Amino acid sequence: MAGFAQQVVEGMGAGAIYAGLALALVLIHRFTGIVNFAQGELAMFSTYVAWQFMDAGLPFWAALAITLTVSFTGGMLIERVVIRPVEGAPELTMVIVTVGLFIFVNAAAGWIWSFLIKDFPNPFPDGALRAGGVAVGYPTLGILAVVGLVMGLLYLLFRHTGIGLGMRAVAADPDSARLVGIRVGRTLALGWGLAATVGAVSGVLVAPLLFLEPNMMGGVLIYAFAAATLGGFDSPAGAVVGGLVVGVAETLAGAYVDVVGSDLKIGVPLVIILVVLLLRPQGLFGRATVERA
Amino acid sequence: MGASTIRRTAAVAAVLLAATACGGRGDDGGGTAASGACKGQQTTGITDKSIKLGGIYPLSGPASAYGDIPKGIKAYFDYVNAEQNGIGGRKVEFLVRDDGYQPPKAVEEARRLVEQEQVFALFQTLGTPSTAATWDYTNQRKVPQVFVATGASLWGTDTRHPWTIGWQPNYVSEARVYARYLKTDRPAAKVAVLYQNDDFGKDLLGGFKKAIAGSGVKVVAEQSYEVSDPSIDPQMRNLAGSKADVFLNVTTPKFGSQALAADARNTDWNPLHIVNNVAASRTVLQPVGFKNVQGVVSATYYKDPTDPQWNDDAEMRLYRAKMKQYAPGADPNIPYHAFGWAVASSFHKAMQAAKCPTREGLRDSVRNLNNVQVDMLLPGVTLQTGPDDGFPIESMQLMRFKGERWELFGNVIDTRKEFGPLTD
Amino acid sequence: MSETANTANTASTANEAAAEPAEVQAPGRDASGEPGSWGARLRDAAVERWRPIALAALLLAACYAPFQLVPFRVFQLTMVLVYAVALLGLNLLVGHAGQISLGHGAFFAVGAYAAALMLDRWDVPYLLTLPVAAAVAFVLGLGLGVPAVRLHGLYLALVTLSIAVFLVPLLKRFESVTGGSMGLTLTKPAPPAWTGLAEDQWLYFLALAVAVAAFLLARNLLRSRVGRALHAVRDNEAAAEVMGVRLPFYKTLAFAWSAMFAGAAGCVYTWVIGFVSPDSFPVTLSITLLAGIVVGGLGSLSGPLLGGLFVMFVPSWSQDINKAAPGVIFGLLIIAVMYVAPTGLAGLAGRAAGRIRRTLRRE
Amino acid sequence: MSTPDDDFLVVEDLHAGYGGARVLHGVSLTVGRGEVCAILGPNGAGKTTLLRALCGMVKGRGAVRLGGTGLLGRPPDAVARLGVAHVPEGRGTFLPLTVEENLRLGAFTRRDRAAVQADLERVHGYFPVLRKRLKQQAGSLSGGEQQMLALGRALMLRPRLLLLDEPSLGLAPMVTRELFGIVRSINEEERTTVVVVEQNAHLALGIARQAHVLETGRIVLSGPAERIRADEQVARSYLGYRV
Repeated sequence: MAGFAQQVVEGMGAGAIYAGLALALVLIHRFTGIVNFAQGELAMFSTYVAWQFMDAGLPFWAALAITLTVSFTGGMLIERVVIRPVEGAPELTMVIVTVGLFIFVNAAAGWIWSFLIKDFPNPFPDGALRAGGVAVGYPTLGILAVVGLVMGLLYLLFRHTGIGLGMRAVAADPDSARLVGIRVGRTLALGWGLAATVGAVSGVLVAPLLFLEPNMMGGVLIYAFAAATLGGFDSPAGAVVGGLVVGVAETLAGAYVDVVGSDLKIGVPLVIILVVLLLRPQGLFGRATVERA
Repeated sequence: MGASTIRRTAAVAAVLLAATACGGRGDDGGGTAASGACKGQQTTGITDKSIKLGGIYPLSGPASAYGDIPKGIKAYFDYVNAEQNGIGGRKVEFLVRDDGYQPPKAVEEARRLVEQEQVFALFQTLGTPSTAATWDYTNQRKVPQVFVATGASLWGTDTRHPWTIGWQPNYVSEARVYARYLKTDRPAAKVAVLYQNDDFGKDLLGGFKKAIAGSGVKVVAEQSYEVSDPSIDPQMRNLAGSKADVFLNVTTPKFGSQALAADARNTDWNPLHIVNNVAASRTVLQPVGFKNVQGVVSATYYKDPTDPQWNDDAEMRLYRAKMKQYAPGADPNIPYHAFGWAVASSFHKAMQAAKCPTREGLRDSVRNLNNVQVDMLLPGVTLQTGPDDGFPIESMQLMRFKGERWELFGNVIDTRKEFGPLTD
Repeated sequence: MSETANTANTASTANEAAAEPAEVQAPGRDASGEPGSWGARLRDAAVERWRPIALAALLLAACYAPFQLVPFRVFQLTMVLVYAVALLGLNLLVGHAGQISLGHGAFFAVGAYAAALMLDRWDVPYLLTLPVAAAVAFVLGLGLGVPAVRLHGLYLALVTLSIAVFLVPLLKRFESVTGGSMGLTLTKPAPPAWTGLAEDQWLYFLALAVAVAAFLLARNLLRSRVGRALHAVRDNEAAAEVMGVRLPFYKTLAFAWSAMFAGAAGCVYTWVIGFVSPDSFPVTLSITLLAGIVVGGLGSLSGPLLGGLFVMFVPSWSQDINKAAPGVIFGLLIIAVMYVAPTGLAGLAGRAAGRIRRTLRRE
Repeated sequence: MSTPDDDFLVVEDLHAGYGGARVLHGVSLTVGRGEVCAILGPNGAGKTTLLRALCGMVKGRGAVRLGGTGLLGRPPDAVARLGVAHVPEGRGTFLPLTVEENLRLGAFTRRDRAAVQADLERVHGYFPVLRKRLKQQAGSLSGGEQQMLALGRALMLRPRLLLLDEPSLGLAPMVTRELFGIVRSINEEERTTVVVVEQNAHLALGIARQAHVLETGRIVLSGPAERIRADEQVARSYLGYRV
């Protein structure tokens, strides 16, 4: 039983990693309605920025603060420079632009920092909290806590601030948002900046575990997609719960279902998602919006 | 449909016509032949003054880390061209193409190099899939495809592709080295294996299982991972549950680091950790922290540039100096550069030993290497091939990580002598 | 005459624009060439006579090319045709039925493996592998299409992406059948002696024949009742349903067809490359295909061909420009095409040709 | 001589359209401060385009001035910040958001929190039905309720100019009358200037002081609402439909 509980805990640890990136995906999707394929790569790039500052001798938290600022600015800049010119184009065109961005950022990171892995310091102490035969590593607890914190902050931002309300209005109907005086372009840029910042947090969180290299987030992205879909793609809480469910399901299936084994375990979250979507097409946490007739 | 279609069609037609106008098909391949003693043999891509080689590597995509290898090769050839008047008076031109680790791209690039660039030989294709996709073509065209950068045993055991040959020790041989070590040192070892779910991982695991058959050494747990997996932590947990006393880590660098770190984190499970050569470079161990990888065992065949024991080695000093001079942007500490240097100097030796400066001459030369010494390889490791031996390097030496460096121990193991030739 | 063409052009763009604020543009809606006014219709009529000639010229050039080009170039064009056939299928699904698939590489792989297994295990004559591979992909598409069509946009994209992700380990798992990660090496179809063709030329003509057949098939499909139903679904799903279009049926059918084209392309791929392995069909293949069709131009028949050219040639150009990081250039080029031609190269080519023709007429 | 109040909103020789299609061909009109002005005309006459040009949704040539400030060339959000509230065709409701959030969005550009809160109460006074549904998703409202929400949202801006595009569209006659009653009282109580586009000329003329009839992008008839109403014969021949 303790073994099972341990697997669940480890699954949640993996799930928290997926949840971090899923939060960023959900953010972008809420504001712009597009799925940003480059989200993981931007997070990876941000992590390299943090690494670069630490390499130059800055302490972890200072480097993190600078990185979050740089990521926020960078995200806004990307919206201005890369996304704005195709604004109003079909959704798919935007998606392909983010695919191009993915390829570009990945290659650029390799060009600048090489494809060799880099060591990234862990902000959380080694060791584990033990209770009833189950050990929870402090890094896992740390990641869960940070992801929970980010989710809470986003919730506050969305629900209890004017900026958040404006962002949701833009997401719901950009034309009407303009009519009530919202600067839609600025809001979209803000959304990209925020998503890039959240992505940077997720990148910095996973880098000590996965080791920093340009393809670090590629594998995480697929799981983050799964997590976001499961959660409904527009709810931060959904993204986090989705991430945890995916992580636990994958871990348990890999450990206990022999037919699945470690090679096919990626299929498990995918099957869960398919089933969830068929039963509840808006995802676990998505609200079915009332369609305009 | 409608007016736009016709316009587009016309535009496409124009593009195609423009493409066709680019030149005649001409004589297929435009190859040339030698005269004299080597009469009738192919001399495409080689003159008295030059030799043109082509290599195919992943410069983009998930396997891009290997894209550093050609930098070491280029530095070596630039050095030889500038300071030794090339190979026997022939300046080497080395063309590098990117296949993104995708077999169809590899085929395209191989054809481009052979047909358009008219290279003398393909000097390295990287990866088993890319090599397997191209070797029918190169052998049909009778183009040497030498020293391919993959350790699959297929290149040496196959008899229908004489123009293709590997270089590095094959994965099965490496597995045999670990098997022998365990059989003598830990005859009752219970082994847990983490392996990459592809030709590399399976070749090594299969070779290992075969080599321990009938002994007290048993594989008690095995877990695979895909290169697309973000992390191998779940696999490591399952392996830890097996309570094995030896952990065989058959991974590529990133996952190697992850597995070493996971092993270090888990204080309840402390097996003897054997990491395969692909992930044994110091660049893999360093991010994990040297204190966490003490006592890890591996095997090697070439000199790791970050290993201080080679600091005063003549070849290593030459390598560092020439890398600085001819590849100023590249970090000589990256072992892929040293790998490239070693394989390029191997080619240098093989080309010098060729009886005819022809494609046939190179093919025969690389299949008749007699104890050829390459200075970037470990002392005692030489290139050796023959009519029944298609594996240039088959010797490795065990090493153990101590302090901040690898310490070689035991003798250089010639796997062919120890275990007999590899047949399948 | 030039005057007429000009007015017609502005009028038709104007119509488009006027319609835009009111309705959400369907994904991949071809914005450039919808005949809008009497002027455009007049131009269409004039142009109608030229279409067969242009097509014949294209086909003639395609037949002439392999005798002029070095085998390497012929091989490249062969691969363009292979990709074009796959993109044709994707175009049916994305461009005409408005469904996003990120798993087309999986159907491509299924076709490729089906052909490879037949050639490897049972020595099936290779021409026979084409219909079988296409049929296998069709049936699989039908099977996956039934649940898939219940999903919308993003979710369908994710589920199809999952299929592509899952296929690679699945192929490796069933090693005894698929040859595992070492893949299968096959003998390429040899040209019959009577043709007097070299191998690359023969493979090219096989691919060309398949591509022409696929284009004709796609055209006829789109002109049929089914094609009109698909367009109705794309443009306004709710309205289409009200009009009595049986949505699930047509969407599933579109899914299966597009899988069939991909399967056929995969089969020709196996002929041409002579080697299949799980790592030949990574997730990036699916993403590249989707990028290819969007870049080529959704909803037009020339889009797949232009997309095939893009997928084939642009990565090579990218590494000619920047050897150190070809991806930097490739990524930028994708973005650049989307800026210059949000509706794809087909739209751009159409506009460019139109402009040139107008200029010529004016002189 | 006209006082500043007489030409609060001035439109001069306004040309506008979509892409190359010109819809408005030189429209000129003035609206006095606190007046209700009705724009009438058949389908496709350019009524909606006129409103869109006023609020910046479509680009126009000519001149539009509100209290002396030029509006042309400003994006819709900038126009809104100048105090122009537009209730567009289709109501522009944020369907996934709650009724309360929709109303608050109407006051998005305002910084005076206390006054906004007071205005919220005021809107509840006009539309008691909204008060009961504050936490409900806007998409779940009926058509009439949504129209009231749209009007309420526009009032939250404390607009200097209120643009209404076909407020009666799709509503039951009783609801429509109620709505127009509210518009009238808003205009009377708050002296808000209103430009209303309507197909239902009868209703619009009931609350308007001035009216303009638009046909194929040109004003073909202007005058006090009573005169237009009285001159039904003229209206019928121009408008082509019964009043």
